[in-house]
Amino acid sequence: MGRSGLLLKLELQSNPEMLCVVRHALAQLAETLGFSRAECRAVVLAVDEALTNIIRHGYGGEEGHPIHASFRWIAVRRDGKHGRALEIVLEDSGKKIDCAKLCGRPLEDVRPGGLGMHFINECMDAVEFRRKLGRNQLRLIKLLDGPKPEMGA
Amino acid sequence: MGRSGLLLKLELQSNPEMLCVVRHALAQLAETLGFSRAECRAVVLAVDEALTNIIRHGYGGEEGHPIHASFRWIAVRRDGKHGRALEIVLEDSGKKIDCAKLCGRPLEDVRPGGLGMHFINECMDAVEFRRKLGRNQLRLIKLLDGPKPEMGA
Amino acid sequence: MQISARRLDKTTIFDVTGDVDLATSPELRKALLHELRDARIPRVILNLKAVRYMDSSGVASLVEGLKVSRDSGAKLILYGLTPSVREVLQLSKLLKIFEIYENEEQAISP
Amino acid sequence: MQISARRLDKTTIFDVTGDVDLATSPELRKALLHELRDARIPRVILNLKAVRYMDSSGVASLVEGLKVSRDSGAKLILYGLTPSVREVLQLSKLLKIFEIYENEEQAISP
Ligand SMILES: Nc1ncnc2c1ncn2[C@@H]1O[C@H](COP(=O)(O)OP(=O)(O)O)[C@@H](O)[C@H]1O
Ligand SMILES: Nc1ncnc2c1ncn2[C@@H]1O[C@H](COP(=O)(O)OP(=O)(O)O)[C@@H](O)[C@H]1O
Repeated sequence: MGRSGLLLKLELQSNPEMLCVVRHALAQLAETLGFSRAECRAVVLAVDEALTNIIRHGYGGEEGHPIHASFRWIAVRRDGKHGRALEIVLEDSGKKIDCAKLCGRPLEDVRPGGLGMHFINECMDAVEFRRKLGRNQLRLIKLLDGPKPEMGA
Repeated sequence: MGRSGLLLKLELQSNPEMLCVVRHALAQLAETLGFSRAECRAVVLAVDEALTNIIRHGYGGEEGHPIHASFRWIAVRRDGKHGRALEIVLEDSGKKIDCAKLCGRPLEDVRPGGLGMHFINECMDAVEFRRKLGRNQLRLIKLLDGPKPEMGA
Repeated sequence: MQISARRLDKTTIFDVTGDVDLATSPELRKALLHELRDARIPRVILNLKAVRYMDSSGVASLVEGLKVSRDSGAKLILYGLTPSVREVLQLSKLLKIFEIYENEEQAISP
Repeated sequence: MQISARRLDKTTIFDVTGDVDLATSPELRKALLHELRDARIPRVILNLKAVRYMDSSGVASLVEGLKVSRDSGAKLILYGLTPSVREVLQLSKLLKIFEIYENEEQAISP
């Protein structure tokens, strides 16, 4: 690992076929860092959903636009104890995110779509959006040995 | 795909645990591009061996040094026909490569080590070393529907 | 992802393999809508045993299939849920909405 | 990569799982040298059925094991070669140097 805790940086294009490539790299990275199988699946799902949103909403489904992803191993303090977490930052130069739309929708209403943000929030321990120098920045954090998610084994 | 044919860029650290992460991403990328299973294995082996050499020889086994990898889908002309190829460029800021040592060794002499360059040459259709602005650059090309390697199915 | 269809009497079984994501879910959606809406098959069974990964776009395709099946009085049945599929359906609170079985035998003759 | 040992009479079988690469081959090397050189086991069998990937550093560990086995009059036997393992041994022109069998039964009683 680099001094900054940097593990990996990716630059990909907004093509749906690249999602599978990122998922495979990330699943392996998370496993190497010591996350459980269920945690690995959760991290992979969250990042896949976030990239899907960037491709569909940020870039309006257009291929060939750049997306940057960086993966860092960071120190965190929780309940007075030192711990470690995987920090993932996704950046795109797509349409400005309308934060009002991000909150998701009530799940009681069974219909297609509108699940992505819900998955991201359930799977990660922290989710932050930022607009910076004309770019959208999404920061996702997953604690090692974090609270167990509802989704189970 | 971007206009330049860029598929993916990676920046990783010279840590052996990262090899597995790169292999998984690359295996998936090559499969998506339409390479056969055997060709995917060949590309993955070549890149893994090249990264192993950068970590061991370029950086003397030290962790935390940067390695850049880029993957492009390029047009090639072969036997008067148009074709496609995967171009992979690996860059490091490690020790200058001694090209005299690169040629490998005769395989008749059964002993550990000295196989990496041989694998890279067998697995790829073109291999080029360059020193540029204090960096080592290794360029590897794999033709889609290229000549069948000796290694079989 | 790959889908192959087995057509029995009044039932189609789709064997789905691989990852269902933004790149591949349109194909799953198309297969479901064709069978349920166009061919008006009364029962469509999805074999998900070999689905390594599913995300919200896959779930959206399943939900759309379910809607169409209800509209046309047909049945959409799932079996062979892997951890990935089970988890996304659970996160979507849809485990109880779908008709789900352990294996093909139970799915065919419930 | 994971290695687990089964110790029979005068024979050790190592079950190797996962990827053998720069990160993991030192562990395989250590296990082989311990069994062949330190414990002086007369026959070491490597079950490679679950090895998804092997590179030149893995081959180097096998070659070192082979050298030590010859020096100490022991046997090193491989079985269950996956395509990845078979290919790197073929590229290394080592398929004929190693004693290789299809399955455990053949490896144990050749
Ligand atoms: N990266 C993004 N850029 C722009 N808008 C976004 C982005 N991600 C999410 N959104 C907005 O948030 C809404 C909810 O997203 P989500 O829960 O993933 O459901 P869906 O994508 O199926 O609509 C989207 O419909 C969109 O309006
Ligand atoms: N990236 C590199 N940087 C510096 N030297 C290298 C590099 N790659 C290969 N070499 C040199 O080429 C030699 C042959 O490499 P290789 O065939 O992979 O076998 P091995 O690494 O087992 O020695 C190495 O021993 C080293 O001296």
